Amino acid sequence: MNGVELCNVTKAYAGLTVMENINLEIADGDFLVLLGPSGCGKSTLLNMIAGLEPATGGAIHINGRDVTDLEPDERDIAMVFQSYALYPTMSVRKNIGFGLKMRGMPKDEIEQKVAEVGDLLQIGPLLDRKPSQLSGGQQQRVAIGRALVREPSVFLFDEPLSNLDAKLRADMRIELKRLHERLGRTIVYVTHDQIEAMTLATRVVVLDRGAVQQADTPENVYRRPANRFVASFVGAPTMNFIDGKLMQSGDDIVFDSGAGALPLVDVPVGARDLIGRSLTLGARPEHLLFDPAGIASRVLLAEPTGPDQYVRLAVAGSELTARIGPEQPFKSGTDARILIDGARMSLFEPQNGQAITLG
Amino acid sequence: MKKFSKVAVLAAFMSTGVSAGALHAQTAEVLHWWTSGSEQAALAEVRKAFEAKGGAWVDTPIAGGGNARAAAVNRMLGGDPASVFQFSIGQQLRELADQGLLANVDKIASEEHWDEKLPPLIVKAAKYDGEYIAAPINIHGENWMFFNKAGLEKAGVDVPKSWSEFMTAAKKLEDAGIIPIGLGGQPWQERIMFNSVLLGVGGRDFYAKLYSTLDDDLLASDTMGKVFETFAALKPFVDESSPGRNWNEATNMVIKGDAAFQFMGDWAKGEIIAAGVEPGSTVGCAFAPAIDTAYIMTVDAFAFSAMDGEEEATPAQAKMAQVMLEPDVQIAFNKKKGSIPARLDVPADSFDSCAQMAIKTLQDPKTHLVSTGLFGVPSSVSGAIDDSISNFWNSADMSPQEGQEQFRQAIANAK
Amino acid sequence: MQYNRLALYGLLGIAALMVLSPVFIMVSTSLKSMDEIRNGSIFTLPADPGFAAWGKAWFGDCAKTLGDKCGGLSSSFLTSVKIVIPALALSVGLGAITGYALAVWKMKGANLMFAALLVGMFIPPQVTLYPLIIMIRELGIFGSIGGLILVHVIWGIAFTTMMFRNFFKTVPQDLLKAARIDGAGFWRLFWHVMLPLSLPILGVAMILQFTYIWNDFLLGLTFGGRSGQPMTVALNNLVGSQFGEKEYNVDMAATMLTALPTLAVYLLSGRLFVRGIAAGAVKG
Amino acid sequence: MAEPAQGGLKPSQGGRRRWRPQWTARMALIPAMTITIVCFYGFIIWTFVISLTRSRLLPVYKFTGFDQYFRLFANERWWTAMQNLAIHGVLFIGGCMLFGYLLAILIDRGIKAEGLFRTVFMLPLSMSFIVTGVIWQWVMNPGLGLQEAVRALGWASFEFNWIVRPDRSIYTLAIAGIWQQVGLCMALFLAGLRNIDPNIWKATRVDGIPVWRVYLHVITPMLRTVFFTVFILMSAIVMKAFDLVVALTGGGPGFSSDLPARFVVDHILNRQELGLGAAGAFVLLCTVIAVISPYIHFELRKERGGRGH
Repeated sequence: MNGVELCNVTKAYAGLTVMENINLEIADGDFLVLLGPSGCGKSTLLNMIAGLEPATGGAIHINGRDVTDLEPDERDIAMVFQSYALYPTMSVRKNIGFGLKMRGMPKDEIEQKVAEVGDLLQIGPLLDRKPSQLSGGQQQRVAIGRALVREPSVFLFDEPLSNLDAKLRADMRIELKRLHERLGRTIVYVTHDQIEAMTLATRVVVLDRGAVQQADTPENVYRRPANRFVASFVGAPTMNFIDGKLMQSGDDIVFDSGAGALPLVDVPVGARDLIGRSLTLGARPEHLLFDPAGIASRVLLAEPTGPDQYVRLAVAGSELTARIGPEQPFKSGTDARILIDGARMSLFEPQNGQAITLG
Repeated sequence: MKKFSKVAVLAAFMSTGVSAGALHAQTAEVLHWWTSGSEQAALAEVRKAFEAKGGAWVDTPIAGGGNARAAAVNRMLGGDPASVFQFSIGQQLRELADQGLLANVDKIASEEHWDEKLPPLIVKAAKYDGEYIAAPINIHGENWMFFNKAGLEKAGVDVPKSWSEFMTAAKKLEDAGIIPIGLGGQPWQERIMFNSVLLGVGGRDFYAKLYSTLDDDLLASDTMGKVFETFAALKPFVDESSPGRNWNEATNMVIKGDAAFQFMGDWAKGEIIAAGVEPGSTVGCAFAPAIDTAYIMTVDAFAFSAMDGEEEATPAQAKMAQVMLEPDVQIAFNKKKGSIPARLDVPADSFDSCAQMAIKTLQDPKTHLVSTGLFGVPSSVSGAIDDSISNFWNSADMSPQEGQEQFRQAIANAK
Repeated sequence: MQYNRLALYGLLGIAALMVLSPVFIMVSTSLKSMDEIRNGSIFTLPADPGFAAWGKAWFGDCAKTLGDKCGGLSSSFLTSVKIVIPALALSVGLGAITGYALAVWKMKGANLMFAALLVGMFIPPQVTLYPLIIMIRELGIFGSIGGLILVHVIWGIAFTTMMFRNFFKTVPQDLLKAARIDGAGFWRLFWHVMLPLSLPILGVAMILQFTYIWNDFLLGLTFGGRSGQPMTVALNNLVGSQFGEKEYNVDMAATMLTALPTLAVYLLSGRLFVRGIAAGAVKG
Repeated sequence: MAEPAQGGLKPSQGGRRRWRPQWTARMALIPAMTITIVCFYGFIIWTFVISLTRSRLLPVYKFTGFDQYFRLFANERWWTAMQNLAIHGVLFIGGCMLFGYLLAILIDRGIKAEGLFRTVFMLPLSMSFIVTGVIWQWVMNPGLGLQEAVRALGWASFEFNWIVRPDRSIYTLAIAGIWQQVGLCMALFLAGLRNIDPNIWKATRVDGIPVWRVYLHVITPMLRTVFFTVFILMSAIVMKAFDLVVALTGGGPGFSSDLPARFVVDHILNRQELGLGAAGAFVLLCTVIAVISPYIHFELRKERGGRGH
């Protein structure tokens, strides 16, 4: 197949296995984001795809070719780094053309390709500058240009936007998305920023402690997290977790944390099978609803963010965060009543954190 | 150890094969440490004579005896020897001969009757296994005492004939504001002064016996004790700037009258002449005070590398040896060098008064003495002697008895 | 504040004076006549400055010598240049490559090898002269400029390798990765990326190595043979004679002349030197 | 990230395909490795072997066990030399650090004509140790140099005669050595000071900490690596110190300022004591290894700990 395929890839350092049997299929044209916290192994995985670090075991295929034992430059890939990694002693033009020169492309052809990429990324006027004379955003464009010019079948991005300020980051995100749509090439993108993952990816792979936690579309990763780790890592403010039991209360189903019963609305039918079992309930802040029918809670703190406000609540022995529009300001110390949108809640096994799929 | 020399020889052959073939058969490369003006002028006399006989001279000067000797040995070791090289005769040269690295010039020496014409002690030192391995070109004397006549007059003293007279004179000089002894405080200069005291106090027989036997009883004897006492008594007569001073700076102190005496070899005459003074005029020369007359000889000599492993001298080397001892060359060379001829049979009348005195003295074989190293003492011992004398001289709190004991032990340790 | 500044310049001035006064003595002595030196203080200015001693030091004094050479420094200046250029290029080049290989291309035992190599920086070359002579002899290059150059490379490599390795260790890993992906192998990564990056440290290594090699005496004396005697040996022949009369003005002029190339290098490269060190040697 | 910060370019496993750059890297190390093994360690071993023989002028392979070591350790001059090495090491390295750092601080205080001062202080670096020794021999000679000059100015009791005093001569080595090397140390420290984040200065200014305290308690600890580099470079010079002694004091008065390297060379080249010299050389080389192995240990441990960005 085209695209990238990892079969049972294992990585060990000095006998210590840090990654075991990773299996991933990245379809041709996918924008795959490897998402995870620091130390989860996402960069190691990317380096193994790039050939910068050898895999201890398993095989890596790119476009159907086994590249496990190939040097980076033989793998038909290009890579963009967080630190841009521009050659400080070369002009922008030389930076972009370096890979082509190493491949023995004739000078005039290099010149032409560099010019094309320069136009594409709107860095034409900067071509004769040195990297040190460029702003961060410009440097990042050059770094991308250096990858583009080679027209590889797979692009690898290693946290490319982390060093940019917020506004620039948002702009670059859009540009990257456009680039992907225009070129249709496979992209493997490493980040710890879930916004980037959500906005850019066609598929997200969440990694933790050297293992794949979930590989799915961004929507599914957000809506249907495979386990508590994914649920807590994706989404900001983070998901609320409450330990307790589902209980029947009249016609309704409530979630009893032991210190109080949280009312649920629109509970899926399957949930009734779980009544009485110990569970962890996960509810995203936007799924806490302010409703006079809800349980009484106390407002501890309200943080307006502009479009929203985050309201910290003490309820049923827990502290929960709710998200609501800015129209009605909350004041610390006042009371509010809330209930949980049962249709969108997640349920996890308390022992292993695995999500429970409701039938 | 013969194995080593074969390797050396082979290497020598390989590395010099081309150049040796290309060079004239009468070519000699001469490695020496005579780089100062008077030394060069003197050596030029040898060169002139050598070239007049059809030889070709390749000059390799390396200043400093230590440097030049090391370079000569290292080049032999490296297989690229200089065919003629200046060296001190003594134990070090014998070891080179022992390794088969030297050519002998015995043939020319017997033709020219060196045995009869050179002082016997020097004949002995220049031979290894009964064959001449070096050509001694001159004799320097080490027990000279140079003095500033005006300074002595000013203080009202005569040239001292004994060490006790010297002490009295030195005190008077000190009172007159003149530094009694201009000393260059380097180990070899301190040793020269020590040897003068040794000779002066112990006498020539004691001196010869001590250095030729290194006998422990002699080293521990009362005479030796007296030598150290006398030597120690000289300490206050030296100015504080002495340590590290070059000998010629000390000579200049005597020339200028800042200092009264210097115990130094006759090469100091070169410096005196360079300052525009005739040796024996305002700066006088005498032997250091002694109970009997003797001349401590030291010899400049040239040795010959075994070229291509040949222990017989090449024609060029033989020619060089012959030239060096020719009477005319001996005169011309030694007048410029400030030394006296190694051959005792050349006429003395054209030399300066100091040299004439030396030549006359040496007519009596009883006066013949040689410097420390020439008695066949290994250089480890002569080095230890230098160390020990210098350490004693420079340690204000060391008693003569301690100095004597340290001297004895240093020799025992180095033997 | 004003007093502080004054004290600052005062201290610097005193320090500069202390550093410069020996140099002043050399220069002023070289301009004096021998009579003036014999009778005067070394700190006084020359009464009647003249460059006679400099001429004598450079050209030698043909009247006094054996003839084929006049004993001046001029004859060996070119030899020194012939030694120093290849020795400098090789010792710095090899150090750069070794340092680069050790720092960038992680290999098993690279650290051990670096540690082992570092020892060479601390060995006094004079102490191991004999085995070196034997080795150079066995290689068949004793007594040639080639042999001497090799000796300089041997005793220079530990230092240059250390300089370059420590510098290359500070190069960001991403840059190396980028170059690998761009297709640069060992040599092309070195030539196109690392060497241009290392220019400041290259400058420092060159300056220091130049000083060491130019100022070397013993190795040149031992290994240079007849044709490869550097300027320092000629200098020694001028000033180092033990039993001849001394001409201090010529000594000092000769010393200054010998030191001129290195002096010029430092005068011209002061800023570069600090910048080079800032770029590499002190980053950790 | 899971990989150690000290990533580097790792070799790939196996080797089915074309020539790998990693192999070139190994090849590139061959010259340096050969030099290390043959010249550094081979020579050390050779020296040890010779130290077990009775070699005098030339190497001979007649073994006598550890005789030369007994002779060496019975030799007062050797112990003086070793003791001097310690004294000189402490004074020279300490002095270079102290004065180099002070000069760097003075220059870093934003002075005018910085380039001039910097160049002046680095000037002596261009001189060889021989030249340094010759000049300072003049300056420190009591009858010719500084002492005489100051006395001529009217301070009749001024004394600076260390070079002629056996109990002080070793200090003169440090003076001349520091004079020559202080510029390099200054340059190193200056570079270190220039690398310091200017915000540190702003922060301490805001906190109202006196400048000298900032240097003592804030900047100096930050320059640890520079101190370390200076230490290594200067200790290499101390271990190799030879030319300077020869030219400055000739080891004198007596052998009061002798150093081991000179002891060894003197015995090998001038005294027909190759065996004894080799024993001295071997002891010196062992000392060298003993002194620098903590450095190497530190250096490599530091890197294993990572220096991540």
